Amino acid sequence: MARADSFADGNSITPPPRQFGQARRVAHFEIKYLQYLNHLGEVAEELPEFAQERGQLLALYRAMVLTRTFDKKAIALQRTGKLGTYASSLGQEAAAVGVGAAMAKQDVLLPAYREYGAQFLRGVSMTEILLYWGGDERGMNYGAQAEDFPICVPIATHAPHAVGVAYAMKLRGQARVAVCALGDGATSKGDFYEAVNIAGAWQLPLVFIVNNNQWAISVSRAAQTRAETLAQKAIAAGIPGEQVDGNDVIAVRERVAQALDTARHGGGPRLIEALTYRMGDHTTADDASRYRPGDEVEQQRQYDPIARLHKYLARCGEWSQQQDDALYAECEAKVDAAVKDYLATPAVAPESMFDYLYEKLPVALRTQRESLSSQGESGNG
Amino acid sequence: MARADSFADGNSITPPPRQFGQARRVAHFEIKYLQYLNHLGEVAEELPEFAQERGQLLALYRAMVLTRTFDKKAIALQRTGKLGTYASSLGQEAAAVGVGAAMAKQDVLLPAYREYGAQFLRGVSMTEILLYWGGDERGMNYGAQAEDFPICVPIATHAPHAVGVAYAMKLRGQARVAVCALGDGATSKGDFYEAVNIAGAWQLPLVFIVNNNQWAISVSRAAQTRAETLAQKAIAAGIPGEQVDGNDVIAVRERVAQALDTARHGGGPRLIEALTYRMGDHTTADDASRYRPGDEVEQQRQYDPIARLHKYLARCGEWSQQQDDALYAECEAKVDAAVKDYLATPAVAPESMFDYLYEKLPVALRTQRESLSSQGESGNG
Amino acid sequence: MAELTLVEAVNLALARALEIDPDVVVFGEDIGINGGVFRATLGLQARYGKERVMDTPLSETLIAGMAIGMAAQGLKPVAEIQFMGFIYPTLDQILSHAARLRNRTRGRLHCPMVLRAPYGGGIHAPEHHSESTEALFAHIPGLRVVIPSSPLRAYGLLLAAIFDPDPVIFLEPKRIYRMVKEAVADDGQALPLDVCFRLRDGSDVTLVTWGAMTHETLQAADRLAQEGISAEVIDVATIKPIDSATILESVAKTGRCVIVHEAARACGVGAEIAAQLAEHGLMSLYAPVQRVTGYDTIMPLFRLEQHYLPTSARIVTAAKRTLEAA
Amino acid sequence: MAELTLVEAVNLALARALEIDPDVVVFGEDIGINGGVFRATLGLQARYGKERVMDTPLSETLIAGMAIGMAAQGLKPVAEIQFMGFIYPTLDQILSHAARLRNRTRGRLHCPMVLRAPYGGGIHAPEHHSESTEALFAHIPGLRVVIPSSPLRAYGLLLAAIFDPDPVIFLEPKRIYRMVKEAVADDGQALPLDVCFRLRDGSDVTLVTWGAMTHETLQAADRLAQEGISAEVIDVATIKPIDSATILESVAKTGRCVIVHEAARACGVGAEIAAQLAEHGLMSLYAPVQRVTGYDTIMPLFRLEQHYLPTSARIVTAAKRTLEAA
Ligand SMILES: Cc1ncc(C[n+]2csc(CCOP(=O)(O)OP(=O)(O)O)c2C)c(N)n1
Ligand SMILES: Cc1ncc(C[n+]2csc(CCOP(=O)(O)OP(=O)(O)O)c2C)c(N)n1
Ligand SMILES: [Mg+2]
Ligand SMILES: [Mg+2]
Repeated sequence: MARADSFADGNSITPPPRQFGQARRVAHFEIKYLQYLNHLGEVAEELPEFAQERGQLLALYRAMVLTRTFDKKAIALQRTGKLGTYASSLGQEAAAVGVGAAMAKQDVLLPAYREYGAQFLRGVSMTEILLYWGGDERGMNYGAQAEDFPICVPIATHAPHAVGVAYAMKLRGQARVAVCALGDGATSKGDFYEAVNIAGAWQLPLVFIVNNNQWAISVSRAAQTRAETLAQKAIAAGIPGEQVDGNDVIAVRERVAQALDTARHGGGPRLIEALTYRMGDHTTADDASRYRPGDEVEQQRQYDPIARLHKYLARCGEWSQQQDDALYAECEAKVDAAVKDYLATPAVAPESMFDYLYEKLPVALRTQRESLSSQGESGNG
Repeated sequence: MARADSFADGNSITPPPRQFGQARRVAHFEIKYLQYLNHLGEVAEELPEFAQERGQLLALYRAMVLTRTFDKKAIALQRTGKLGTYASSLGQEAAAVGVGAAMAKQDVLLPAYREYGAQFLRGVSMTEILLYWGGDERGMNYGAQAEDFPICVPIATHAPHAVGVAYAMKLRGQARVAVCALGDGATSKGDFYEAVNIAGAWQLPLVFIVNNNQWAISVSRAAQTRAETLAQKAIAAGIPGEQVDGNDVIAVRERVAQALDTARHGGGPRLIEALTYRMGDHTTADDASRYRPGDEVEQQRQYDPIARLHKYLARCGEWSQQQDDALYAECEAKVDAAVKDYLATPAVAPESMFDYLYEKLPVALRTQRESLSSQGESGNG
Repeated sequence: MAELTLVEAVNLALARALEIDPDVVVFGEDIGINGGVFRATLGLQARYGKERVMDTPLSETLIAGMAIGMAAQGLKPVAEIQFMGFIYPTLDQILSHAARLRNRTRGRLHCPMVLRAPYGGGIHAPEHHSESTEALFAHIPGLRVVIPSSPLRAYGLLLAAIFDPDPVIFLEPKRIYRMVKEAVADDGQALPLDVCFRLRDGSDVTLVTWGAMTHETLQAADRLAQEGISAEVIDVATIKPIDSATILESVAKTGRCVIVHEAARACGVGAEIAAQLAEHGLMSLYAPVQRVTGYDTIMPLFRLEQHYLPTSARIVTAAKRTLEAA
Repeated sequence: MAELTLVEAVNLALARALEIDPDVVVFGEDIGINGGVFRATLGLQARYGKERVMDTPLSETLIAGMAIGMAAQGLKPVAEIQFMGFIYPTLDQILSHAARLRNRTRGRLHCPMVLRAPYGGGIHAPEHHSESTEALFAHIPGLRVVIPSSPLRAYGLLLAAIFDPDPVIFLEPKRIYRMVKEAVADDGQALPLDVCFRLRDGSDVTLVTWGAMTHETLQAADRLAQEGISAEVIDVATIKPIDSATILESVAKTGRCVIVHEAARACGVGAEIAAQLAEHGLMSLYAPVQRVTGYDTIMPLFRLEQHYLPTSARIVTAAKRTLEAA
C-alpha cells in the first residue's frame, strides 16, 4: 500500500520530494470488506478450502451453539443472584468462534470480555468463566490454558500486553502469534493506537481483531469516530487493515487464519474489523432500551450468525432438525455440568488475597495477613 | 474521502453491506504533498495570492530571520551558563513562521517547544521565552498573549487541551480556531491519537501541525512508525490529512491558512504534516553526532527555509544584499534588547512557589509558606 | 424540599450548575441519553442539550485533557470518569497540567475543572470497579480532592467544586449512592471546601474518616456510645488539602484517634493524618493512633470484598484498643 | 575492581543481567545508540544487539504495557522511562496490570518486569524533569518500589530488581548519578530487597531517608556529630513494601526521628513512616516526629529549586528540635 518512502523503511533520511508539479499524491490506501455466506445462508463468494469440509463447518456451528447456550445460562444465573454482572456475547458468536478456530494451540489470545467462543475453543472452561463473573479470581487461573491472558476489563489496556507477547515470540524465533481482541469503543483509546503503531514499526506477529458490535455501552459506533471504517485505523500504523462480515463465521475464520499465517511467517501484523452486532444489553447491569431503538435490534436479528450457518448446512442437506436438536441438548448438558461445578466450587479462603500478591509474602505484610485470619473480633488494625 | 458510510454520519446503525461479490473496496484514501518554492528558490507551483505581495513575503522572511537570530543567541547564552537547557528551532523556522502568519489574533496556539517563530508573531516576547528556559515560571505569563498555551514539555499532552479549547470556541459559536503543533515523535503517543480522533468525531475547529523534523531525539522518523506519511494518521480519525514542504514558508502559510479557513467556518479539523529537518542537536543537552550521520545534516543544508526564500526574493530583484544586512542587524539589535531585559529581570521571590498554586492559598499551606520565608535557619519542618 | 439519595443530590447539583451558569458543561462516557451508569447525569442532556451535556468517545486521557483546554477558555467543565478504576489514564493530565496550569502561567490561565468518579467497593461489581485510590490524587500539589458522604454534602460540595476556580477531583462513594435519603434544598448553596465536617461530638476518642466509611464509622460510634464511650466523628471531606487543624483540635480534646479508610493502608491518606498527629499532636496522644483500613492487597473480586472492607466491628475494636492503652 | 559512579553502576548491572540471562531485554526511548540521555544504557545495544536492547517509539503507556506482555511470556524486561515526569502514562498499566497479574491469575502468570526512571531535582533541568512522585507507586499493592542511593546499592539492587519475579519500579536519583564513586565488583551479586540499609549507627536521633537525600542526610549527621549529637541514618531503599521493623527498632533506641524526602510532604512516603511510628512506636518517641521534605507545591523551575529541596541545614535544625523537645 502506497509509495515506497525512504523515511519509512530504513534508518536513513532522504529529503522530501522536491520536483515541480501540482499537489502530488504521495500515498493511497484502500479498505476491503469480505463476506462468504450472506445472511440468508447463501454463498456470496466462493467458499475457502476449509469450508468445503463438512466437519469443519460443523465444528464451528457446534462451538457457536455451545457459546450461546452458555450465554443464556449465565444470564439466567445472574438473574437469580448466582452470578455477578455478566457481559453477554449474544449475536457475536461467529466473531469469537472464528478467531478461536483459526488460532493454533501455541498462539496466545488476549481477549476483551466477549470472546467466550474463542476462549472455550482454546481450553478455557465454562466453569472458569463463571467463577470470574462470580467474583472469584480462580476463574482466571485457566487450568488447560497456561499462556492466554484473562479477560480484560479496562478497555484496550491489553493491547500493549499483546505487543509484549508478540515481541517475546519474535525474539525467540517462535512460529507463534498473539491475537488481541477488542471492541469498537476500544479503538478510541490511546493504548490501542500505541500498540497498533508499534506492531507495525516492529513487524510483530500480532493480529488485532476489532469486534465492531456497533455500540460501546450507549455510545454508538458513529459517535466514537468519524472514520468510515475501523479497519482504516490500521493505516495510521502503516499496517494492513480490512473488514469482514463478523456474523459470517466462515469469513472470520478464513481472514483470521490468513492473517495468522502471514504473521507466523514474519509477514507482520494485521488489523481485522469484524462487523457484528451486540444483540443483548451491554451487561446484565445495563438496559439497552434506554438508548437503543428496539427496531434496530429487531432488524439485526436477520443477520444472526448461528441461523445463517444453520440455513446453509440445512440447505446443503447436511444437517437435520433431529441432529440440531441433539446438538442443543448436548450443549445444554455440558453447560449444566459446568454450572454444577461452578456452584459446587468450595469457598475461597479470605487470606488468599495475600497469597498471590508477590511470589513470597513480604515480611511487612505478615501481620496484616494474620489480622485478617483472626478478623471479626480482633479487627484489621 | 471515501464512501458515505451510514455508520459514520449519524446515530443510526444500518447493517453492513451484504451483497454477493468479491472482496469489495469499501473505503479509499489518498495523501497529497504540496510545495510552492523548491529548494533552489524556484517556483514549483503557481504561487498563492498572498505570495504575490512583496510585503507579505518580506514579513515571513523577517520573522524567520528574527527567529534564527534569537536561536543562535539562546544557544550562546546556554553555553555561557546564562540559560538552562534550550531547544533550538534551527532549520524549522518556516514551519513555525508559516503557522504564526496564517493564524488570526483570536485563534489559540498550543505549541510544543520549537515554535518560537509562531509564538513571536503572536505576541509572545523573546524575553519570555528566555525566562522560561532560564528556569523562571514568569516566562509562561505571556504579557501580550492572554490565551495561547505555554510551551509543552510532556510530549503530545497538549493535544487534548487543544480539543478543549476548540470545543469552547465551537460551543460559543466563535469564529476561532485552535492550532496544536507537535513533532513526529509526538504522533506515536496515545494523547495525540485520542485528540485527533475526537476532533474528527466532533468536527472541531482544530488544526494539527505535525512538525516532522525526522527525529525524536535519537529515534528516527522511520523508527516511530511504519506509516508511509504522518499525514495519514488523520485517516484513522476520518479527517483530512496532507503533507506540505515544511521548509517552504509559502506552502506552510498557504495550507495552514486554508485549514484555518475551513475550520473557522465549520468545516472541521485538519492535520498537516510539515516535512522539515532538525538542523541542530535535540537540545543543548544533546549531542546529535552520537546517533546521526554528519553527512545527513550536510545534505539537508540545501533545503534551508531562509536561504530558499532569500534566493527567490533576490531573483525577483526585490531584496538587495544591503537590505538583507540591515535586516540581520535589526534582528540582532532586537534580540540583544530582549537578552538585556532577560538578564535584568529581578529575581523571583521563593515564596512565589506558593502564590499561584491555587487562587487562594489554603490555610493548610500557610505554615509551609511561612517556613519557606524564614528558611535557612529554621528549616522547612 | 425533596428527600434525595446521594446520587440524586449529585444530579441535582449538576442540573443547578448547568442552569445558573452557561459555562458549565458536563461530559463523559454514557452520560448523555443513558444518564450515566449510575444515573448521576439522568435527564441532563435532554434539558441542557447535546452541546453542553455530551457523550465522549472511550478516551479517558482525552476526557481529562479536554477539560483542561475548556477550563483555560473559561468554561467550567465537569467530566465524569465512569469508575475510579478507569481514572488512571487521566493522572498525567491531572498532575502535569490541571494542577499546574495556574502556577506555571503565574495565574494567566487557570483550571476550574471537576473530574467526578464513583469510587469504592461493596457493590458486588466486576474487576476494576471497586477501587479506592484517592491517595494518589491527594499527593498532588495544586489539586483539590473532595469526597462527599451524604446527600447534603454531595449537593453542596459538588457545587463548591464546580465553581471553585481550581481543579477538583470529586470522588463519589458509590456504595452509599442510594443508602440514605436527606432533604436537600435546591438553593444553589455551596458548602465550604478545605474543611472537615464534625458529624458527631465526643470526648473519649476521635474517629476520622471520609466517603462510604462514614457510615460504618457512625455505626461504630453508636455502638461505642452504647458501651458508654463517647466518640467524636470527623468526615474529612476535602482530603487535599487536609484540614488537619480540626483533627488536631479534636484529638487534643480526646487524646485518641482512629483513622478509617477503605483504601489500602500503606501511603494511604490515613498515613498523612497519622503523620500530622505524630508531628503536631504527639503530646496530646494518650494512645497509639489506630488505622482501620483496607489491607495492602489488591481489592479482591466481590466474593471476598466484605473481608477487605473495614467494618464497624473493626472500628469499635480499634477504638477500644486506644482506650485500653491509656 | 572499578571505581564507578551510580549511573555507571546501573549500566554495569544492566550489562551483567543481559550477559547472564538471555531473557533480559532492555528498552525505552533513546536507550539504543544514544545510550540513554544519562548514558545509563551506554554501549548495551552494540554489545547485546538490537533485538534485546531497543529504542521504542514515543509511547510510555505502551512501554509499560509491553513489558507486562513480555514478562508474562517469561522474559525479564527492563524498561526505561526517560524522566520520572513522563512516567504518569504508565501508571494505569502498572497499577491495573503489572501489580495484579500474579494475583488475578492465582500465580498462573506473573510479571518479572522492571521500570527504571531517573528522578528528583537539583540538576537545573527543564520543566517536568525534576519530579519525585515515588509515593504514587508506593501506595500500589503488588508492586515493589526500589531506590538506590550509592553505586554499590545501584548495582546490587538493580540486579535484585531484574531477577525478582515480581514487578519493580526502580527510581534512580539522578542528582547523585555522578556525585560519588565507589568500588563496585561486577560479581552479579544482588542485594536484598524489602530491607532498609543502616548507613550510620547512632544513638540520639534516627534520620530516615532514601535516594539523593541520603547525601544531605549523611552530611547532616556529620554536622550533628560535630556538635556531639549521634545520629543514626537509615536508607529505606525499598519504599514499597517498607521495612518498618528496622525503622521502629532504631527509633526504639534513639527515641527521635527525622524523616527526610524530596517529594512534596502531604501523603508522601514520609507520612507512612511517621504513621507507623504513631501506631507502633508511640511509646518510644521522646519528641514529635519531624518531616523535612519538599513543600506541598509544584516543584519549581530551576531558579528556585534550591529553595524547594531540603538541605542538610534544615535536617540539622529538625534533628535538634527533636532533642530540644525531650
Ligand atoms: C478504560 C475504560 N473505560 C471505561 C470502561 C467502562 N466500560 C466498560 S465496557 C465499555 C464499552 C466498551 O465498548 P467496546 O469497546 O465497543 O466493547 P463492547 O462492550 O461493545 O464489546 C465501557 C465504557 C472500561 N471498562 N474501561
Ligand atoms: C511524554 C514524554 N516522553 C519523553 C519525553 C522526553 N523527550 C523530550 S523531546 C523528545 C522527542 C520528541 O520528538 P518530536 O515529537 O519529534 O519533537 P522534536 O523534539 O523533534 O521537535 C523526548 C523523547 C517527553 N518530553 N515527554
Ligand atoms: Mg462495542
Ligand atoms: Mg521530531
